[in-house]
Amino acid sequence: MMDAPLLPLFILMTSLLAAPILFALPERSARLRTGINLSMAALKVALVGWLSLKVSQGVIYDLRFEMLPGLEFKLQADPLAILFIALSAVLWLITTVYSVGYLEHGPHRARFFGFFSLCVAATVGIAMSGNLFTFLLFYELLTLATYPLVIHRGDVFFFIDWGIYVIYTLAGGLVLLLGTLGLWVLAGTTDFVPGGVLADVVAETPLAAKLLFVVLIGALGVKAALFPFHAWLPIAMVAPAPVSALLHAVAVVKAGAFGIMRVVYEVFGIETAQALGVTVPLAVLAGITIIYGSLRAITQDDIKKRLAYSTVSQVSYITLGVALASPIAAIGALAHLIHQGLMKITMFMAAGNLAEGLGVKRVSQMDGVGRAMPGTMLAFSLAALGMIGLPPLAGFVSKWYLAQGGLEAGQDWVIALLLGSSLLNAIYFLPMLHRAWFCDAAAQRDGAPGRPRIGWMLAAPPITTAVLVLVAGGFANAPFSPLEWTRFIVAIEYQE
Amino acid sequence: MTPDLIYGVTGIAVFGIGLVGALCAQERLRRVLALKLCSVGAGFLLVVGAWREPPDTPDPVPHALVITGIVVMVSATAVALALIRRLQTLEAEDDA
Amino acid sequence: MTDPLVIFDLLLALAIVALAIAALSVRDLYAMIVLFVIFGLLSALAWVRLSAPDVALAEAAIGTGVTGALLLKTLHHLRFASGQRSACMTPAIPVPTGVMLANAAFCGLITLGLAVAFLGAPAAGPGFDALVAGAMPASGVDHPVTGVLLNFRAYDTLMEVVVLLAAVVAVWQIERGLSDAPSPEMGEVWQGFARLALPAIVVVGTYLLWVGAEAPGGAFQGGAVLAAVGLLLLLTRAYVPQPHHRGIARGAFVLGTGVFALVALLVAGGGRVAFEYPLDHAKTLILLIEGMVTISIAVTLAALFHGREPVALRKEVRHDT
Amino acid sequence: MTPDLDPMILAIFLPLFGAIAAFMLPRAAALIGLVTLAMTTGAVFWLAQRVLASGAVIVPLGGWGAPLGIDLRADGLSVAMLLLTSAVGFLVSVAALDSLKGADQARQRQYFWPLWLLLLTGMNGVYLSTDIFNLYVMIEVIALAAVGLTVLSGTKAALRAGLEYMYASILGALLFLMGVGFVYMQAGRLDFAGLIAAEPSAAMSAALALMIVGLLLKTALFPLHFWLPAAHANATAPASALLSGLVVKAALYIFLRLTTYMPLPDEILITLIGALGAGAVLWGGLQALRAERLKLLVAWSTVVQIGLIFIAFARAGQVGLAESWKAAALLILAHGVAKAAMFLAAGRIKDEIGHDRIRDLDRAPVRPTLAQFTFALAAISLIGLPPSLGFIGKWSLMEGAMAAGYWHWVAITMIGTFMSVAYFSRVLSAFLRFDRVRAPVGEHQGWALADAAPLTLALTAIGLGLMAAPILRFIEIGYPFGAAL
Repeated sequence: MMDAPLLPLFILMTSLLAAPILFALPERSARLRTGINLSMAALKVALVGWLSLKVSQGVIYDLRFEMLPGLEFKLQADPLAILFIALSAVLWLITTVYSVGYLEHGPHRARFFGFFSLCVAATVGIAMSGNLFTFLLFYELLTLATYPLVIHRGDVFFFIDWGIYVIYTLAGGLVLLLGTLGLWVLAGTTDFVPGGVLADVVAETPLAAKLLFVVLIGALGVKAALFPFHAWLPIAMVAPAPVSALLHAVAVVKAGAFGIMRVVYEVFGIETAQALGVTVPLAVLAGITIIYGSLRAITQDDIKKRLAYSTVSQVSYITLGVALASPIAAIGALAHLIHQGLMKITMFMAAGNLAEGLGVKRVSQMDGVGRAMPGTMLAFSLAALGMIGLPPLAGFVSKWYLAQGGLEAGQDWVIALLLGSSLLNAIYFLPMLHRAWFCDAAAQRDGAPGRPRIGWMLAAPPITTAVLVLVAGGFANAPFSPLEWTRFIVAIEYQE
Repeated sequence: MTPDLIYGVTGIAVFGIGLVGALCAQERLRRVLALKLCSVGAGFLLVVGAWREPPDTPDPVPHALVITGIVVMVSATAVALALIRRLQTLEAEDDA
Repeated sequence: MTDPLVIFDLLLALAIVALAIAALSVRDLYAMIVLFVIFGLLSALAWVRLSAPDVALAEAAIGTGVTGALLLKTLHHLRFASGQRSACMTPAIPVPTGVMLANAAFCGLITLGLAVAFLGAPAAGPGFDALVAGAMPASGVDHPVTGVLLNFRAYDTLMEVVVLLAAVVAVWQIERGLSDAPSPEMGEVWQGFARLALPAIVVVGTYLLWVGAEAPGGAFQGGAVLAAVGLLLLLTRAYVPQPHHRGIARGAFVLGTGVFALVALLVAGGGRVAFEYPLDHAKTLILLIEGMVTISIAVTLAALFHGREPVALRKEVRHDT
Repeated sequence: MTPDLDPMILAIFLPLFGAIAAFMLPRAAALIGLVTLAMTTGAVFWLAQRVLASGAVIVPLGGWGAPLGIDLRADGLSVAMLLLTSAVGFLVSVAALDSLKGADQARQRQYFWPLWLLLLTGMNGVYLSTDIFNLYVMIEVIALAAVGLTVLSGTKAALRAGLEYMYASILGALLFLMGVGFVYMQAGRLDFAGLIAAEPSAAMSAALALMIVGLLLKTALFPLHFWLPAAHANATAPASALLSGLVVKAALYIFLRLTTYMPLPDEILITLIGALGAGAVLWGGLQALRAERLKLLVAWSTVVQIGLIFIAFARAGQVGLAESWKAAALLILAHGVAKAAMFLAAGRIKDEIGHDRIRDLDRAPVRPTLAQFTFALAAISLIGLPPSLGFIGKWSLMEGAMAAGYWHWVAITMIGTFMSVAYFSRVLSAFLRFDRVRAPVGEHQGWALADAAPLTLALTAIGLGLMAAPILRFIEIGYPFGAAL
């Protein structure tokens, strides 16, 4: 069993099979549920570790299952997949710990953890999809599984805006179905192949290919919160904190960004896409989203909404890096996939702790929270500084590569964009830090003086991820760091 | 003018009349009757199809089919009428 | 046009069409049924003219006789249930005249199309004549229609008996022993019915006796005649169905289907498939099937006329929803 | 004398004998019904194995052979339909045990089984028949038994709906019979081979038109769907599951067969049928959005799905007709399984909560979670989300339409899908949300063994999507008809 060819399937199954078990567990067996949750998450991390070791040694995993004549369900474990799985496995483990603490005594926990597992299974499936068809299957599963999670604490009142969320995400799914069909009809395959599969089609019918690009990117752009398809993301803020954390860091928006990567690199192929002339418009769109998200973030008073708009902005760094069509920018994009995940999950968990421990939900209530919850706020601050791009934190590394890539691609405006964005980041994050650490707040919080009581299961996860933010930035050049792995991937995608 | 021609057209006419009744009739009973007319029309068509110029004997297969059709139709009619009777009972109870 | 029979045909055809129209447009439902019965008998006559006496008999006995009786019973029930108020039940929302006209025009177009198609079809098309003639010696019977019904297409006939069974099960299911019109006396409606239907029944019975001498006879016609006897028994209250007769009645309903299907299954073997009677026993087997089917048909038709399952009333009320 | 048993004969005769036995012995009816269903399913699997091994098989009943006699023929498509019918039927029967267990349902119990077994006889007969007059008799068997099942509950609404259904059924069958008459006049024979051999003529066109209109009426294609929603919504849950999941498929199957043997002569006609399907998708979707009751919503979704199946049939016009039936067949199978699951689940929800008003579903003090979960799974298949069989069916539909450049069918399908998301999420979000103020929430209340059958069906509807490739290969066995003769 040292060389199990079914390893990707096992990794998928750790969360996919956990889901029905969790659904079926009675509400009161909390211990058993926690046990299953944590052991499955830990098992997944271990399996992913093993898998990445094997892949780095050159073992190729390729599982196929015929769904329709010629059309396969295909799982593969290429380095790009590993990058994303590793991120989701590690963060799932951490978020699971956090959720157990967060939802203690809450209602419907069986349902919550069941869908939680499904959600992660879908993310892992998306990562390992070997073709767009398989990607589509997991993409829809992800949509379905997040739906109950987001409204988990939903009362009837939350359903007012609900239609928008449903329409956006499901329409995205449908359009992706259309795009996948189009690809299948045009190219006769939906496989992800480095260098792309559409070179012939682009040569023959460039218009059809352009249309396909628009459809696919539009569909994925909904999940990646690309402007103007971002409106659902702030609405999803009704979700419980661990869900928001997972949604923003790993599952949903990342699935969109990851899909854009696959489409640009392995469906069209970067050279074909460049020849088609679609990369620059995509880069510009990403740039607009970056600025727009940041501008909107400044005016939000609700902490989670501010973080949500920040996500809109930050995730588009990834798209930008992909669209710049330069290997160095690609390194930045891939690294940011990881780094943004680590930073954003820290911030959301910290925000959750503020709400749970102190009842603080708005920026204007944040005065002095640093003293009340120093650990949490320290983590939050580290992540915020990282977002702004302060060296040697993780965010700096990705922004650095992005800027260099922009220069290499001859798109000098990217430098200005990144600087402007960093400035905006500072404008909306620094006041929060200022309030937290330097303002005195006794008067503001009514009735809840003294130290807040939150368990270690809530306190530890953000600190852990904050440490990871430090490590990822500080030891960026160490072997097996995200950045090193990223270089490995880019070498494949650019077929060097 | 041979009998098959005359009765063939008759059958189609009866079928058409039945069709009008089935779509337009208002009373439940009349609709059942209209459907029965349709079935007679279809029977005419098959019997006409079986007819051969004497002294040839007609084709027995359509005859068997029509007999089957008649029995099937009476079964269906019986069920429809039972439904009508039951409904009327319930509706009358409501009125009372 | 010199053939006087053509004139007869034309007049008969006109009468049939006129009666069909009249039956559908006459206001009074009782008159509608009477017109229908005349229509049915004339159609049967037309089929005799088309050399289809078996069909004519079946239509007269079952298609017209039993159907007419069923319709009359239902009409009686409707009049009783709605307290003689009005037998004319117009639905709550009457269909607009425009819609009705459009429907009628639509049907007219369809009919016209069908007529064109009919006139274009071969006058004496290819048929099963030769096939049947060739296969008759191996069928075990002499009468071709019986051969088709009980041998060549016996499967159809079995399923036809199944339809009858399904009908009686459905009717017993639908009509529950709650309230019902008191079994009609031989009132005006029924006297009318008897006047119209009895001659037909007598004719049918005589013909069947006669035809039975040279061919195995028609199970369906025979069954209908027997059913007519049952009908009269029920009408005159000479026989009132009792709850404890249900078992016997069920047995009679399924007898024909059961025996038919069993025979069909049991003959398979030794290279034969289902329904393939061994030639030596074909006649016996067919007679057996016909006999059983006749009993089933008679009882089933009588039960369809009677309607509801005979159950003890009080118990029924409690158990119904 | 030990008779030779043939699985085809058994598939028809077992339910027939079962019906007789269940009618004769009302007290043992349920047991007889279940045993019959199990045995019939076994026979069908036996038949499937035989077809898989040696291709299409024929039994000339009476030894005469078509056209004089009647042949039974089983090929991939008919066996697939038989499998659908008996397997779904078995699970619905299991569910019916629980659903009809009430003390006040003695009568329903007594009559459900014989009627259902007669219905099964008729449907199995349809799938094995090769003779159009025999098909007429079979659809009448189906019609009478189905009407009996529709009015099983005995309520006034059910009776009214049942009567409308009856009228539509008889009229449909009579139109079909008239078509049979024309076929006889022109071709002189009634078997499928005769249909293939017949020269095109006015009579054959009339026959085809009559038969198709009759079948469309029976399968409830818009605008001939008027009888369906009330009939399916007012029947008791297992009856609804059978009617919606299985019964309408019989007429659809005949339609697919006929159009294979007598291809529609004109592109315009194909487009017209597709357009009717589009009408069904849109109108049915609108009505489902407006429906106030769960079962009515589910019934309207049947109208939509039937429309979709006809779009699948018409998806690529004349050129694609030889392939289109496969997409339609996939959708038929998918809908059969998923809709049976959904109706059973809706029935369970209604039983547990006590009503099925959609707007009050979230106020219920009980949460029949498993039934709701089942409903959601079935909805996934009906919406056409992966990896369900419904998804695969929609995929084949749109793939064919795209490849042929028929973008309007793609667009209609997308709109239909979007609408189905909308009307199902009306129900699903009511399941998820809870009114904390008004109702205590017992999350795991309302689990029952009765959920096992619908859940199995729903999981099957999802899981079959993974088996689409073998299913497609299977239904192609023995196609086209002429090749096997």
